[in-house]
Amino acid sequence: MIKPEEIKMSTDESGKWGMVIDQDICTGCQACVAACAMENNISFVGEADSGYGRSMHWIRIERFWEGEYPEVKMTPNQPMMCQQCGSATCEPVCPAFATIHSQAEQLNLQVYNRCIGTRYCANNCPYQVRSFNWRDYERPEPLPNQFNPDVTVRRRGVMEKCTFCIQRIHKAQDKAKSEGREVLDGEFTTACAQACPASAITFGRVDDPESLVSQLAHRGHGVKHLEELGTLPNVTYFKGG
Amino acid sequence: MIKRLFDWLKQPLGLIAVGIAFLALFSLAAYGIFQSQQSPAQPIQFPHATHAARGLQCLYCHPGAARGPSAGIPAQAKCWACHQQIQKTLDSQLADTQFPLLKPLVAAVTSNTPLEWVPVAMVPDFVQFNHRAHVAAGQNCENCHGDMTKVTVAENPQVFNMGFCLNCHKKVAGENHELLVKLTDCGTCHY
Amino acid sequence: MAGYNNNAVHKKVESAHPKAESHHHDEEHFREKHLMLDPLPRGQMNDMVMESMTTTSWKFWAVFGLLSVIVAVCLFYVWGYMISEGLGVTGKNRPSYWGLFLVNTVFWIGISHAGTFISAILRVFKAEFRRPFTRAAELMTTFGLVQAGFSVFMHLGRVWLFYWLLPYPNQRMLWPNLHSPLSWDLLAITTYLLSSTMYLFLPLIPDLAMARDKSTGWRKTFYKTLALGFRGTEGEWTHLRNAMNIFAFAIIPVMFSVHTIVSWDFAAATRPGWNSTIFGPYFVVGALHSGMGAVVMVLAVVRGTMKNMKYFIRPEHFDAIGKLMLIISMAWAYFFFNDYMVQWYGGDKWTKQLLHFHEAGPMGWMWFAMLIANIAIPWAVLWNPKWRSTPWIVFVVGLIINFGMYLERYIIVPVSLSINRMPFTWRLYYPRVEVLLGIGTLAFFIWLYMAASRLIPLIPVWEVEEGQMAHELKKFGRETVVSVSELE
Amino acid sequence: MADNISRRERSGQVSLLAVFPDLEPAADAIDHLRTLGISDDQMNVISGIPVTEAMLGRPNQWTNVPRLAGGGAVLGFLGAVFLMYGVPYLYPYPIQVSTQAVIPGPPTVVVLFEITMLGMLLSTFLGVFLDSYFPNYRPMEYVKEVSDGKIAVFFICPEESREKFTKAMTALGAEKVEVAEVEHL
Amino acid sequence: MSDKLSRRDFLKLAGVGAASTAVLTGCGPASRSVKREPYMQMPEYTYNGLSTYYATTCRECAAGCGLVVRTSQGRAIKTEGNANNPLNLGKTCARGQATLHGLYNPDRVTDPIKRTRGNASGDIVTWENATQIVADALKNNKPEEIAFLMGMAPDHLFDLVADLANSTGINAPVRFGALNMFESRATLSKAAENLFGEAGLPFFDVGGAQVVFSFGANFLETWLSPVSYTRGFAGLREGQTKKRGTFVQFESRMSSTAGKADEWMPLRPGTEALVALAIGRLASELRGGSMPRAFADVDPLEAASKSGIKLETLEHLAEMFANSTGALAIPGGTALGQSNGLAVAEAVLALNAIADNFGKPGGVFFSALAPNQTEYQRSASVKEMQEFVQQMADGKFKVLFVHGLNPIFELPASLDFKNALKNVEQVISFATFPDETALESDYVFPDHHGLESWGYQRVATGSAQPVLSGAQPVVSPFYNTRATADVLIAAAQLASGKFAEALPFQDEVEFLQSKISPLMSEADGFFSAADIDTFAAYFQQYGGWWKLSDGRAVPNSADVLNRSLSSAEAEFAGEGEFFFVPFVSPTLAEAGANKPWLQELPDPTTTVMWNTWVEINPVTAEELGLKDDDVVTITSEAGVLEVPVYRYPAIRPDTIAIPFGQGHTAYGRYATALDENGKIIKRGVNPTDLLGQHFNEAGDLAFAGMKVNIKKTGKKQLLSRLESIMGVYGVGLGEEK
Repeated sequence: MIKPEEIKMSTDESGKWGMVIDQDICTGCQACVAACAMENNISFVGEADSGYGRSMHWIRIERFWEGEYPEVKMTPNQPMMCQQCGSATCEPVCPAFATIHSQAEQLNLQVYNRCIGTRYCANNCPYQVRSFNWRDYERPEPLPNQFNPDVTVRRRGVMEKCTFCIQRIHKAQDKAKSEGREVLDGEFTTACAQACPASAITFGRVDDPESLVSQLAHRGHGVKHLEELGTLPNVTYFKGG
Repeated sequence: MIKRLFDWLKQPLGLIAVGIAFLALFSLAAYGIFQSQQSPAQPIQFPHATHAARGLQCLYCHPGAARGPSAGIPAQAKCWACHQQIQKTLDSQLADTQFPLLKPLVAAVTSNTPLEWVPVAMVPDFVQFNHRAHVAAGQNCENCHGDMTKVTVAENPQVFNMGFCLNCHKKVAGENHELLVKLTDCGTCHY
Repeated sequence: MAGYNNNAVHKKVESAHPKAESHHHDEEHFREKHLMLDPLPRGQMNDMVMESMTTTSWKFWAVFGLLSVIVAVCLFYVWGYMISEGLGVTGKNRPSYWGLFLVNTVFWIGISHAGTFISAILRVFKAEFRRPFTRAAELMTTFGLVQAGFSVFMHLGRVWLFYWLLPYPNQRMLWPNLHSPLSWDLLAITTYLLSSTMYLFLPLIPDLAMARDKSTGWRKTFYKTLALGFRGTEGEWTHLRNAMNIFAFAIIPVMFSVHTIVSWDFAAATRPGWNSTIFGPYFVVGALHSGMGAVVMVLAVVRGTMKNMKYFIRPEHFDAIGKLMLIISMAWAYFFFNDYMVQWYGGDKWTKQLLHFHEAGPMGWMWFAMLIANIAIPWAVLWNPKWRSTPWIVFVVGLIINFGMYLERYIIVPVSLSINRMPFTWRLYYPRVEVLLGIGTLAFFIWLYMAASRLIPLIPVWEVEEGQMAHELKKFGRETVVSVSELE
Repeated sequence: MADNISRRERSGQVSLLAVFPDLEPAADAIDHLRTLGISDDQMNVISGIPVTEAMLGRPNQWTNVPRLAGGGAVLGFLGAVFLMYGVPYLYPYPIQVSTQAVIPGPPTVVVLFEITMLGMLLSTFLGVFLDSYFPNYRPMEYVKEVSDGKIAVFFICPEESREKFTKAMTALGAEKVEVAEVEHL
Repeated sequence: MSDKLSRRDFLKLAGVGAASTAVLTGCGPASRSVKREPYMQMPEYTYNGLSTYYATTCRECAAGCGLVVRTSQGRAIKTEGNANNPLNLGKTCARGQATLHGLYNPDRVTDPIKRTRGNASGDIVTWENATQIVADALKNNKPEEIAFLMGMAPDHLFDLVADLANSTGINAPVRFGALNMFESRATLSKAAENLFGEAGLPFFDVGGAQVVFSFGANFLETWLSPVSYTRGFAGLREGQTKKRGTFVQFESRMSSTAGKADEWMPLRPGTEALVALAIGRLASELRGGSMPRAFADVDPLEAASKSGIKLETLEHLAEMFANSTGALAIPGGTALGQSNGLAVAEAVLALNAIADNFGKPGGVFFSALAPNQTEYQRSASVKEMQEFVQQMADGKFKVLFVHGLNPIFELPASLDFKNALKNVEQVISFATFPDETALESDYVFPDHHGLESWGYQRVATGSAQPVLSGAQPVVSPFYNTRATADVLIAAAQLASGKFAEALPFQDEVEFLQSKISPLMSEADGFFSAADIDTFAAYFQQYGGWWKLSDGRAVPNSADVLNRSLSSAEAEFAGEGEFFFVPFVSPTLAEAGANKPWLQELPDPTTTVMWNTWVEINPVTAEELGLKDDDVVTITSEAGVLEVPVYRYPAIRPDTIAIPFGQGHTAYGRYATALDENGKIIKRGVNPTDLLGQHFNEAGDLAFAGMKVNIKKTGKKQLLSRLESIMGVYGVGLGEEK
C-alpha cells in the first residue's frame, strides 16, 4: 500500500522520457503525423470535420509566416504533441482521474476507459494537443485489419492524446526484462521519431545524462514551450539557425 | 376512475397483484441478464480434463503464454498431429457411436475449414494484458484460469475485473514500493 | 395589534367591498398600493389561490401541449440522438471543447439564484415585499437547477458513466478526483438542488394542508400525501419555523458557493481571460442579475395569466424588484469593469488578444450587446419608479437582461475558448444541435413551471396573512405611514 | 406533548376543541382554561399561521431541529474528512495529478464546506420530519376551519365537566366547542 | 510463402475489436459476440500475439525505399523503414507510412473482372479464364499490335515484360509516371548528356554541401528520392563540419522545400537559366581568371531586371556561391518544366563547375546504377507518350496492357488518352484499385497490393551505393488477386511457342531468382551466398541486395564551361495573365488520394486536407476581389478548372499554383466525393487538365509553361485547413490584414 505522503511529486525529478525536436531540419513532410496515426489507431474524420477543427492528429506541424511578400518567410516547422508535462494542467481538472501522472513512467497518462468526456483537460491544456472523439468515426472493413493490437481503439466521447508511444515503452521494457537487462538508449523509439526522414525527433531517457536525448537537450538554446506556465514540459525544441 | 383503481390496488388483493407484476418483471429482467451471460456453445465441447489427465502441459497447446501477450488457441494442425495417430479419431464408426466429440475436428481438418471457438477468458479491449510477464513472474495458469484438470469446456472461475487484477498486484508487490508503483500504475495496463 | 384586530379586519374587508362607504383618501391609496395593507379574510384568500390553480383555460393546455412536444423532441429525442451519434452533432471543436451546454448550465444556475436570494436573503433581512412571491421564485430555483443538471449531463461525452463521479467504494478502488473543480461542482450543485428543494418544500407544507382541506378527488389525495399530516399545532409550527430559519441562513453561503465554484471551472483553468480572481463574485452577481430578470418575467406572466393574481402581485412588487435589479446591474457593471480593467492592464499578450477578440472579433457584436442589455437598458429604464412599477416594461427589461447575461456566458465560454496560447488552433464555434437542446431545457423549465402552477399553491397564503397581520398604518402628525410589527 | 393526548386514551376524560375566530379570545380562553385547572401540557393550539407561543401566553415549545442540524453538520463534516483525508489512504496505487499534493489544501476546504452544509441541511429537513412525526396519515383531531384562519384550542377535561368547559369557551367567544372529532388527514 | 501464411483472419474481429466493445465499457468484455478461428497451420516462428517483421520495398513511389513491416496474426500492422537499406536508412515518408491504407483499402478490386468500358460494375471471371484471355491476347494479335504501358514500379515486372517483348517482337513496354513528368527526368539526363557526354541521372550530395542553390528542385517533397534527399538536407543543416549549411531556393512559388530555405528567390518564371548564368558570371568574376565561355554572354543587369531579383542580391548570392568551399546547384521541378527547361538544366549544372564539385563530397555525381543494371533507363517523356497515344488513336494497337499506372488521370487531359483508348480493341488492366483507367478497360485482372507482392525495385538515385531493393509478400493476399507476373508467365505458357520460350518459369519467384542470381557472383555485396536458395532467402530477409562501396560515377566536367549556354527566357503558352505552376502534392503525390490518412494529412505549406486549392498572392486576390474559399474559374488554352482560393502569402503576384494529386472521378471512396444526392463526384481538381502540349527540347512537358486567366464565380467552397485562419493569418480577429 502506498501512503499518500510517499508519493513522489514530479517536480522532484527531471522527468523520465523526453524528446528533442530540431525545428531547423524538420521539413514539415508529415511523415511523423502519418506514422503516429498508423501506430496509434487514430481515426481520420473526413473533410467536413477536419475542416471544423476536429481532426484527431496527436501530432501536428505548425508553421506561421513572417513578413510580407517578397520578404516573406515560413517560420520553422514546429511539431506539437503532448509535452508530457511534469506538472500538467490537464491532470487535476479531470473529475474521474482519467488523466493522471504516471509514477512509474513519469508520463501524463490518458486512461481512455475511465474518461467520461468532460473535455476539461483539453480546455486546460495550454498546448491544445488533446483530441476528442466527437463521433464513432467510420473505418470501413477491411481497414480495421491494420489496427495496432497494442493500442486501444477509442470510441466516441473519449479524449485522447500522444502517449509517447507508451506501448513501445512497455514492449521494450518487457523485452529487456525477459533478457535480464535494462532498456538501452536508442533500443526503441516513438513512431514519429522512427519515421522522421530528417531525424528531427529524438526520443529517450532525459533522466539519463548519457542518453542521446539528454545530450542533445543540453546542447544549449533549446526552448521548452510555455515553460513560463510552470508546466515542466519534457519536449525541448531547437529553432536552429 | 383512477381513484377507484388506486383504492383497489390498496387492498390486499391489489397489493398481491402489484407484487406479482413486479416479480414477473424482475424475473424477466433477471432472465434476460442471465441469457446475455451465457456463452454460445463451443464447436467442440472440448474436454480439457481428458487432455490434462494425459499429462499435456498447458504450454504445449498454448505456447504463446510463455512468449507474448496472447496464449492463443492451438492451430488445427497441432490437434491433428496427435489425433491422426489415434485410432478412435480415424475410425468413423467409433467416432459416430462413442466419441462424437471428435467428429467436428475430423470434419474441420478434412474440409480445411477453421473451427470457430468462443473465447472464454477475455479482458476488455482497453486492458493490455501480457501473459508472458505473468508467467515469468511465476504465476501458474490455474491462478487465473482455474484447475483445468477438473473441467471439460473451459470456464472462467472468476470475473476478470480490475479489482481482481489489483488485488493480486497489490499482494505480489507487498512492501516493495517501486514494484507496487509499477504494478499499480494506470499506464501499466491501460493505453 | 391592529392588524389582526377583529374590528379592523372587518372594517377593511368592508372597504374592499364595492358597496363600502367613502373612506379616508390616504388609507385607500395605501391599500391599493400595498398588498400588506389590503387584507382579505384568510378563507377568501385561500379560495382565490385554489381558484387560480384550478381555473385553466384552453390556452393553457394549448401552450402546455406544445411545450410537451418541444420537450419530447428537442430535449429527449435530440439528446438520445446525440448520445447515439456522439458529440459530433454539436458544434464543438478544438479549441472550443466547451460550448452551449456549459453556457446553459451557467445560465440556469444563474436563474436559480434569484429564488434563494428572494426567499433566503430577503427573509433574513425581513424585506416584507417578498412575501407573496417567495414560492414563485423558489420554484424557479429548483426547476432552474434541474435544467442546469440536464445541461451538464448533456455536456458529457459518455454520460452513461456519470456515476463514476459519485464517491462510492468499488472494485476498481477508484474514487472521484476531488481536486477537480468539476467534482466540486457536482457536490455544490447537488447540495444546492437538494437544499433548495427542501427549502421549497418546508414553507409549502402549511399551504398543502390548506389545499388538502379545500379540495376533493385526486387533488385531495395528492395534497393529503404531500401535506404529510400537517395540522398546524404549536409544535409543528415551531419545528417548521426553526428549520426555515436555519435554511434561510445556511442556504445563502451554499448559494454563493455554487456559483463561485461554477466560476472556478473557468477561473481555475490555465487560460487567458479565464484565470481571474474576481470571477467568483462576478459570477454570483451575474447570476443574481439574470435571476432577478427571470423572476420579474415569471411574476409578470403569473400576474397576467393566472386568476386572482392581480390581488397578490402588485406594481409595488415590480417596483421593489426593479430597484434590486438596478442595484444588481450596477454591481455587475462594477465587477465587469474590475475584471476587464485588471485583465487589460496585466499586459499578457494572449489576454490582450482575447480582449481584443471579444470586442472586435466576429463575435464583437455580442460584447457590445451584452453591455447595452446588462447596463445601459436597465439603468435607463429602472431609475424611473413609474416605469419600474409597470409589469410589461419590467418584463421587457428582464428579458433583455437575460439575453445580455446569456451573451455574457456565451462570451466567457465558447468565444473565449476560441483564443488560446496556440494561435495555430484558434477557431470559431458554431452551435448546432445544442440550440435545440437549449430550447428543450427552456421548454422543460416552462413546462415544469406550468405543471407546478396547476398543482402547487404559487402564493404562500400563510406568509401573506402573517405579513398582513404585521402591517398597519400609523399616523405621525399629519402623515400616515406604513408600520410593520416584528412578529418573530 | 399535547399532540399525543388522544392516544393515551384516558378513561373518563374527553378532548374538546374550541374554535376561535381570532387571537385575543383564544389567548383569553387559554388563560381561563388554566384557571379551570387544565395544565399547559393538556392543551394545544392549532392554527393556520405560525402563532408564536408568546402571543398566546403559552410556554415555549421544545424543538430538536437545531440540535439535529448541528449533528448533521458534524456527520457531513466527518464524511468530507473521510473523502479528503481517508480515501487517499485507501488507494492501492499512487494517484497523482500534476504536482498537487495528494491531500490538497484549498480543495479540501471546498469539499469540507459543501458536504458539511449538505449534512446540516438534510438533517434539518429530516429533523422537521422526526420532531413532527411526519409523515403521519393517521386520524388526528382537527377542524378544517383552521385553514381559513381560525384558531382552535384543544384541551382535555374530565367527562363530567364537559358542559362547564363548553359554556366557558363559548362565553369567551368560541364559535363552536365540540368533542374533538378524529378526522382523516 | 504466401500460400503457407494462411488464415488471415485468425481473429475475425481485429485484435482490439473496436466494434465489439460493449457500450458500457467498464462492464467487462463482450466475449459472447466474439469468435476466434485458429490457424489451420501455424507458420514457423510465429506465436499468437507476437509480431513478425518482414523486409520489403515500398511501392508508393518508384524510389525503392526499404520497408520493414510489422505483422501480427497475418495482418500488416505498421510499416517502418528498413534500417539496413542504404537508400532510406530506416526512414519513410508519409506515403510509405500510409501504404497500409492501400493494402486494407475498402475499395480494392477484389476479383478479376470483365466489364463494359466505363461501367463501374462488372462480371467476375475466374483466374483460369483471365489467364486464357491474356494468352489469347498475346497469341491472336500480331506482335506490333500488342502494347504494354507500365508504371515506374515494380522493376521486376518491367524486366519480365521487357524480356517477353525482346524475344517475341511485341512492342517494348513503355513506362511512365506523373511524378517523373513533374521531375523532368528526361531533361536532367539530356542535360547531363550534353554537358558531360553521358546520359544519366545526376546525384546531388546535399548533405555534404555548404551552400545549396536549388532552382525549382522540390527535393524535400517528391523529387526523385525525397527520403534520401531529406536526410541530405538534415546533413546540410547539421553539417559534417559542424557549420550550418546555407540553402537558397529559386522559384516563383514557395514550396515546402523553399519554406526550409534560408533565402527564397521568387524569380519571374522562365528566367531561371538567365539567373543561373548571371550568378555564374558574377561568381566567376569574383573568382578571377578568365571568364568561362558559358557565362560570357550573359548580362547580370538584364538578368536582374528580367527576373525581378535585384542586382545586389545576385551579387550577394554569387559571392556566397563563389566563396563557399562546398557550393552546389540543383536544377529541378518547375524550372525544367518550361520551354527552355533543357537550357535551365544545363545552366544550373554548369554553375557547379565554378564550385568544381564534380565527384566530390557535397557535389554532383552520376547516380549509382542499380546492381543488375548496365545503363541508365529513363521513363518515357510526355513527348514520347504523345506519340504512344497517337499510335493508340490511329488504331495501331489491338491490345493494350496497363499496369501500375493510371494514364487517364496522370497524363495531361489534352493528350486525350481516354479517347485514344476507344481505338484499342482490347484493354486489359492489372490495376489493384478501381482507378479511371481500370474503369475504361475491358478487363481488370487485379495485381496484388505491393505488400502482398514479390519483386524488386532498382534504386535509381539517392544512395551512394548501388541498391536493389527486394520485395516479398508480408501478408497473404487479402482478396482474390493474382500477381501480374504470374498471370503473364502462365499466359505465356498457355500461348506456348515463342511466348512459352520467352518466359520459361514456373512462377514469379523463379523468375526473380533468375534475375538476382547473377548478383551472387558480384563482389562487395552486403551479403553473399553460394547457392541461389540461400541467396534468395537473404535477399528476402534483408530486403534486397546492395554493394558496400560507392557506386556513383564522376561526371566528365572537362568541357562544361567551354560551351556556349543559352540564356533565353522560356516561352509561355496561352493568352492568360498569370503564370501557372502545377506542383505535386507532397503528401498525396500521384497515387495517394485513395488513402484516407493521406487525405487527412495537412499539406505542409497550406495545411489543407481532403481537397485542391489554388494559391494566389493576397495582393492579387485583393485586386481580383477574391477572399479565401472563393471558387474561381481558371482557364488555359487547354482547359478550364473550378477551384477554391487559398490566399498564399509566398507566391509571386503574377503566379498561381495548384497541387496535383486530387481530382479523381474514380479510384475509391476516399479519392472521390459524394454530392448531396449521393452521386460520386470529383474530389478536388486535377491541374493537368489545364496543361497544353508544349515541350522542352528534351521532350519533357512544359508543365510550368502555361499562362492562365482567373475569373471569380461567386461560389464558395470551404477548404478544410488544419491551421487556424485567425491565428495564422489574423483573418477574423478584427484586424484584417
